[in-house]
Parts: sequence; C-alpha cells; structure tokens
Amino acid sequence: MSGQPSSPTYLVDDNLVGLTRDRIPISEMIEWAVTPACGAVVTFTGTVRDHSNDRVGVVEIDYEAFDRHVEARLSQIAAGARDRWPSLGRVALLHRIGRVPLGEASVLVVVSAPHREEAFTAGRFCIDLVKECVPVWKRESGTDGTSGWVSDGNPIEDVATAARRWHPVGEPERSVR
Amino acid sequence: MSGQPSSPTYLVDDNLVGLTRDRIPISEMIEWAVTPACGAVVTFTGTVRDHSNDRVGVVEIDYEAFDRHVEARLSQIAAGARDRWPSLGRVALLHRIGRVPLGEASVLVVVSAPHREEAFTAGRFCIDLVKECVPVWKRESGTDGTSGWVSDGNPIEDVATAARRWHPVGEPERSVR
Amino acid sequence: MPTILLFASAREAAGRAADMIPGSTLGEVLDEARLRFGGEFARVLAASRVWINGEMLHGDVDGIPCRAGDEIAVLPPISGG
Amino acid sequence: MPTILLFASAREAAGRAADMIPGSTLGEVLDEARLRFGGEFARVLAASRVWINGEMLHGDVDGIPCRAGDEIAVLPPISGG
Repeated sequence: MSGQPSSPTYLVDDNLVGLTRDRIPISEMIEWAVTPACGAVVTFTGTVRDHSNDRVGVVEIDYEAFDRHVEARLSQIAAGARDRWPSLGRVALLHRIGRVPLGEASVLVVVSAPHREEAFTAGRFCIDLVKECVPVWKRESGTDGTSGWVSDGNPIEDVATAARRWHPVGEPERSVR
Repeated sequence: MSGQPSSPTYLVDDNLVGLTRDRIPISEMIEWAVTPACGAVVTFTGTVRDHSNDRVGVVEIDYEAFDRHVEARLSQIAAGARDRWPSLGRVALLHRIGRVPLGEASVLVVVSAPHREEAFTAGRFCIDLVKECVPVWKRESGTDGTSGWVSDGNPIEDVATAARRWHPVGEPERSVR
Repeated sequence: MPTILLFASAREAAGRAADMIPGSTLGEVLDEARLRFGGEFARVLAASRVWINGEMLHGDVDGIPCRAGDEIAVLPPISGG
Repeated sequence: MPTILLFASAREAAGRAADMIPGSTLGEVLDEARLRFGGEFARVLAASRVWINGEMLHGDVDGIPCRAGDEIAVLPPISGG
C-alpha cells in the first residue's frame, strides 16, 4: 500500500480506504456508498481554506504523511465506526497528500446507512478520528510567498483511545474506559 | 418556478434551492458549495431504499409535490439555517420529483462552513426540516407489482415552527418559544 | 367559488386533483367535499393539513370565510425525502 | 543500529527525513538525536509522539530497549484533514 499511494485501495468489501496524490474522486465514492438497504449517505469533504489560526492568504497546503501507516489507520477508523453503528452500509475514507490547491479536497468521508441518524453521527465520528489519529501534516503556503507547518495541532492519538473518548456533539463526555 | 420544475434555480447568491425531475447533480452542487473561506462541506443524499416501514422490495418511488410551494419552503429552510449559523458559506437544497428508481437520490443537502462543527449541525437541521416542512409525498412501488402511498408520515409543519423546535441530537429539547 | 387542490392519498381518494366547491366558509367547503368524495376521502382529510392560499391553518378552522378564487389545499401527512 | 524517521517540522528541524543513530535504549537514541540535530529539533521532539515499529509509546519511555532494525518515528502534533 505505502509503495503506491496513488489510488484508493479496497481493503474490506464495505470499507474503502485510500491515500492518493490525485484529486479525490468524490462523486464516485458517493455512488459506491449507495446500497439498496441504505437511504442515507452523509459525505464530508475537507477542503483547503484560505485561512487558519496561523495564517491568512493560504493558497495551497502541502500534506506530508507517514505513508505506510495512513491506510491502516483509516481502516481502523472505518472498522471502529462499524463496530459502533452495525447498521452502516459502506464507509469510504480517503486522504490526499502532496500539494493541494485552495478549494480542493484533502480528505473525504462517505458513510451510508438505512437512516440519517446513524449516517450523520458515524460521519462525524470518522472525520473527528481522522483528524486525531492519522499521521498527516500540513504545510501551508501563503500569497506572501512564505510557508510553514500548521502549529496548532494535537499529539497523534491511537484509534482505540480516540474512539473510546469520542462522543456525539451535545452528549456529556464519558470517562475513558 | 413551479412552471419549470426541471432545473435548480438560484434564489440568493449563497443559497441554491431547486425542484427537479432529472437526476440531482450531486458533484456539481458540492463543487458549487466550496468557497475559499470554507474548509468543511457536509452533504446529505437521500436515496431510494429497498424497504420502508410499509413494504419490502421497493423498486421505485414516485414523488408528488405541491410544486409551486417546494422552492419557497426550501428557501425558508436555507434562510433558517443561515440565521442560526451565520458562518455558513453556501447552502444547496434540491428535491427531485417524479419516478426515482432504487438507489438514486431524491433529495440533496449541501452545506459549507469554515469548520466542520457547524457544517454537520446545519446539514442535519436542513434535512430534518426538509422532511417535516416540504410538501412532497412518496408512492412506493414494489417488486410484487403493487404500490401505495407511504403511510407513516407526519402532518406537514411550518418552517418557522419546525426550526424553533429543532435541536441538535443529544441536546435536551428546548421548549418552543 | 373556491378551488380545492388534492394531493397524494387525498387526490387518489377523491379521484381528482382539483375541484370547484361552493361554500362561504371553510367548514361548508369541506363538508361538501366529504359528501362529494366519500368516506375514504373523509378519513384522509381528518389526518391532513389544510392550507388556504398557501397559508397553514391552525386550531378550529371551520368558520374561516371563503371567497371565489380562494385556493384550499388538502395536504396529507408527509414522510419526506 | 536503529533507524530514526522524522516528519514535518521534526524533519525540517533535523534537516533530514531519516538517520541511523546508535543506542541500546530509546533514551540513548533520542539523546544522540538531540545532540546531532540541535535545539530546534529538541523543542519539536518534546511536543511529538514517538513510535517504535509503528507502535505508540506512552509514559516514561527512555528505558525501552532498541535493537538494530528498530524503526523509531518522531511524529509532531497533527492538525488533520
């Protein structure tokens, strides 16, 4: 996997994870996620934004990854979502690395389920864990010609730990088992 | 509007609502929703499912609408979301009517925001209100050749009332003002 | 004479999508509609919302006056999406 | 001799993406890395996670034995997506 981070990889029939250097195939992934039993598909696309806590005038982010651990982590996250919401249909988690220009997607989560409740909740779970657990770093480049690593991150977390700690928005935080 | 329910209509710069008899242009709407300030895009697609509370073996749903009120209602919902989450970038709400086969989308919500928190919450708000407030009815057709109106619906609600009553999942319900 | 618009199961029960029905109040129009369209329509109507000219009605609505050109819409429960 | 892999700001501070660093414990390897790569690297390291062979380490890790072929990765904080 780590040797060819260029196209999504099927790991399990109903989970699809991948690391890619190309544009993320958003509509293909949404089509893939639809199954006859699933009436709800929730998609999250994280796109390069013109500002961050560090910088205004962002024109590009260069994503660096510990390549060979990305798909394993994405796969653990997809499995964690399915453990928690067994009714999920399909789960696709893709991360793009390399230089991504303003407005293009760097990360994609697609989750299908029979009903919207679990599709929304599981989609939120997946993107939250991607942002906590997947070894990818962002170097922002600005209109002023400067660039720098995004400095406001958190220590990378294990998927199992982050999954235990995760709770739906609005629910009181549970203690970590 | 009601005379030409065939293509999405721009109503306000950053809100797009529409009633269509054709396939919903999902990826175009996601692309449209991306703005430089918005790093998060949440998309909900409601697709025709093979079962409901009434019926198994659904192969198609025929959607009937009070056409000329659909876009006005969708527009009120988009405005309601923007009132509640002023940071929202773009909001697209599309409903398809007529015969929609198994697996195709009948409804689309796309919401962009600077951060994922409000994109998820506003996306959920929009689809919940679409399902409560927009005058569209479903007639399901099954593999057995029979068909019938979906019987487990709720009385159609005003957008203002439904918006006041709506609360994020997990939060205690607030009293209606 | 007011126009009545019927959707989904209300349309099917009545066997038509629209009709002109005499009456000077909403109650009179709906009574006449029940007479014309029969028991199944009456059952659907009991579970439906009624809009006049696109406005939803609340509470006891039988006394609301109706004029020629008014558009009375019968909207059965929706299940959305 | 263990291999150390450096990412993002750790890589930039050290001026390289990987190195071979002697040491029989993780503490010895990281001490030597601080010496070789300097103060900015030491600052980044203090905020980073360290994995050995893909496994995250917790708590006091200096005494963990290192062998030839072990892969020690320095992962600065991530901001994700």
